Amino acid sequence: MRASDLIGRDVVRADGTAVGVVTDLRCVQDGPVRGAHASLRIDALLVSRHHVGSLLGYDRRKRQGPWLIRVIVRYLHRHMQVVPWADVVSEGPPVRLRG
Amino acid sequence: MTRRGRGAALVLLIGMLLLTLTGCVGNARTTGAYRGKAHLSAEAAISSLETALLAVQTSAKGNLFGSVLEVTLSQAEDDFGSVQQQFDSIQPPNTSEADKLRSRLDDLLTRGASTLADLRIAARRDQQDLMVHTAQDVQPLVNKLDALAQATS
Amino acid sequence: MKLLQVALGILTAIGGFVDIGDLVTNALVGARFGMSLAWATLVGMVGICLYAEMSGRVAAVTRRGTFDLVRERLGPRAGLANLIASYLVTALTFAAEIGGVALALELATSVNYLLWVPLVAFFAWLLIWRVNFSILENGAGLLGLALLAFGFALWRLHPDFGHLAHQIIAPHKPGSERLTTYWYYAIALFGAAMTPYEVFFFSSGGVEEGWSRKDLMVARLNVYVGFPLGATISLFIAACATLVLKPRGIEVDTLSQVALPVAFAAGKVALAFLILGFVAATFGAALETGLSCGYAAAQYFGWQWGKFVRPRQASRFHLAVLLTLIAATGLVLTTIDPVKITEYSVVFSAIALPLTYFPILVISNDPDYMGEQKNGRALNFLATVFLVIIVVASVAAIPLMIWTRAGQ
Amino acid sequence: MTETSHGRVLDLNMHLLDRQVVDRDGRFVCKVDDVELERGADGAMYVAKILIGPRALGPRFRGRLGVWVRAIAERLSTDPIPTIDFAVVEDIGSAVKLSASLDDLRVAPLEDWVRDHIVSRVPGSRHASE
Repeated sequence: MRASDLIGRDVVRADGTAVGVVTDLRCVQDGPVRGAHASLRIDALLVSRHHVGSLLGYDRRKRQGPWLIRVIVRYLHRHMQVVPWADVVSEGPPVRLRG
Repeated sequence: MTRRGRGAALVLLIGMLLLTLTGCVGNARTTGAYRGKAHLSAEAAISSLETALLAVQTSAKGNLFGSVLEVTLSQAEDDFGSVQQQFDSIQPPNTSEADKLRSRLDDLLTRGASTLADLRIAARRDQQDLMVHTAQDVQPLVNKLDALAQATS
Repeated sequence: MKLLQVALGILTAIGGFVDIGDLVTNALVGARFGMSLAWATLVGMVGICLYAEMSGRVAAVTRRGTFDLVRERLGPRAGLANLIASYLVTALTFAAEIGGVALALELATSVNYLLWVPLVAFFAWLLIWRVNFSILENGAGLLGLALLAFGFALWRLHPDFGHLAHQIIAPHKPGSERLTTYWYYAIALFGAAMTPYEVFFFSSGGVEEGWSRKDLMVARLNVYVGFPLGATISLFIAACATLVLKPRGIEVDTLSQVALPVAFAAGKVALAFLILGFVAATFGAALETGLSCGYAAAQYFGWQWGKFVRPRQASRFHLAVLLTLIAATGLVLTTIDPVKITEYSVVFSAIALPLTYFPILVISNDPDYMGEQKNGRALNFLATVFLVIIVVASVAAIPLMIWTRAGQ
Repeated sequence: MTETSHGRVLDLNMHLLDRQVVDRDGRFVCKVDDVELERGADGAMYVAKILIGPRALGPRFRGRLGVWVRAIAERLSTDPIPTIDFAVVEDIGSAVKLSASLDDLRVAPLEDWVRDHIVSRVPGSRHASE
């Protein structure tokens, strides 16, 4: 599976209600050693209503300036949430969450 | 914007660009519109004549290279020629005022074109005195074009 | 030695500031509107200083080129749209610069400019292929200082400087011009002063030369001292046109009309310097725009780029530059007037400006990348004000272009 | 990007995708056009390879453009998509730094083709600028 298959995929709860779309995959470098370093493990999904401006970083950093852009992008992503990978039941599409 | 919307916007943009680039002339349906076009033509003609005059004056002061003089004069002549051609290609409305305006401006443009040609010929032949002498015709022409431009504004 | 280097940098920045867009637009506007639009050049000057400083700092800290970062921050799709738009505008400017060099050579030789175009194009390619970058940049920049002939001519015209200054500070639109045309040309001047390629080029040069934080001080000095002085040449051009061309009712549509006031006021020697300055400034800008087209594509796709490696090692980059050169030369050879191309290119520059200004502003605030070097509050305030100006100018440009029939 | 007690944290889309890849000598290799994820023995997902080229990038454009790019690229080449195994990734900073050399990777067929068929035939292509 490619990272781009997962990014942009719809996310739904077990009862079928929509949560949003995957905007990013949060990784932790604590997997088995590959080459000289530990592998990157997918630890969580960042889920928001849409993508627009997500890559600018304002959705996950509270203090990045300038103020005007921050306010706009943070408003667009006010519903963003971090969903632990452990809560993912199936990668879908759509990505199904437990509970 | 949707994909289709963006494509349409692009087509529109290119179309508009082509339109502005080609700067279409077309018909003048009313005398008022015709006057407006005559006004613009007169002003453009003045610009070319004044450019030539400035170049000749500068050259007479010994301030201009022959190459720059030649290029300036021939560009002024080209520009003037295209103004004349554009004005001639406009279909005037069928009124006596328009006809009068047309013949008046047409006459001035014809004289201007021949003066500019004389200047260019003299400059290429390096006949400085003849050129300065010919340039004396420019100011009166400019004055008449200016009067026409004022009257049509 | 250090001082000499700094001085050289500043001089190059001054001489390199002006290109065909500044030459034509400032003279054209001066002849029609006097100094009543000089404020637009000044606003553009402040804008380019901010923009160049931010992108220079980003280049020094991240060591990444502009389009490398644009794709990263906007994603591949919006990044590609951005690349295509910026590339087209820069290629159009490239064509205008090649035409400008040819027109300047025509003035010097009275040989038709179309005959010069292939030669200019070949020579430009040869220099890009073979010659080291700092020689190109410094040579063109220093020779471009010959454009100070405009300043000398202005002085010889003995103008009432107080009156000129008053026109700048308290602008008053000439009664004969429409308000829409006035604003259209305000955007054109803004675009001429704030051309995006200057910034791609500046920051790509920084990446190639491996700027460190210490070099950053020198780069900053070049920007904050060199660019304003370069913009002063723009004001000189406009003032010469205001004093000599406007009273005579001359509308600028050829390069020779840009040169006439200088010859008229200051004579043959000044004219000779001026033509040298035309050739140097437009040729230098032709190299910069040509390279910038290659930089933009290579940085987006991650290809090896630059002048520090052998052409063999950056094949796709050199091919991209060559193809752009062929296309731009072809455009000029269609006999479309290069001055007309220039008039459009400056407005399209203003339209494309937000596409790269916005990502650079965001990245210069990115704590992961910039750490301690990120924008301060005062700078961010000013940069945000400019973001608004740039977006408004960009959005307004096309309706104004259509409405005024491109300033007719 | 932050360090936690159990390892470095980074957001894949923001910190890895579309980043410049450089080899151990600082030469530019490619962009991270996409990455391949692999399910480990423990059931977790791990980043395995960097995917390169239009067949990797095309689908990310989404929509019709993505389909076109992919279709054209697949017609032009039937070789497997060029990849770089994450084992040779040394560091992820403002660029993705590899421990391998560009010469050993052979991941840019177009660059090789352009070099061999066009650029090399022009005089002076082997020399550095003067």
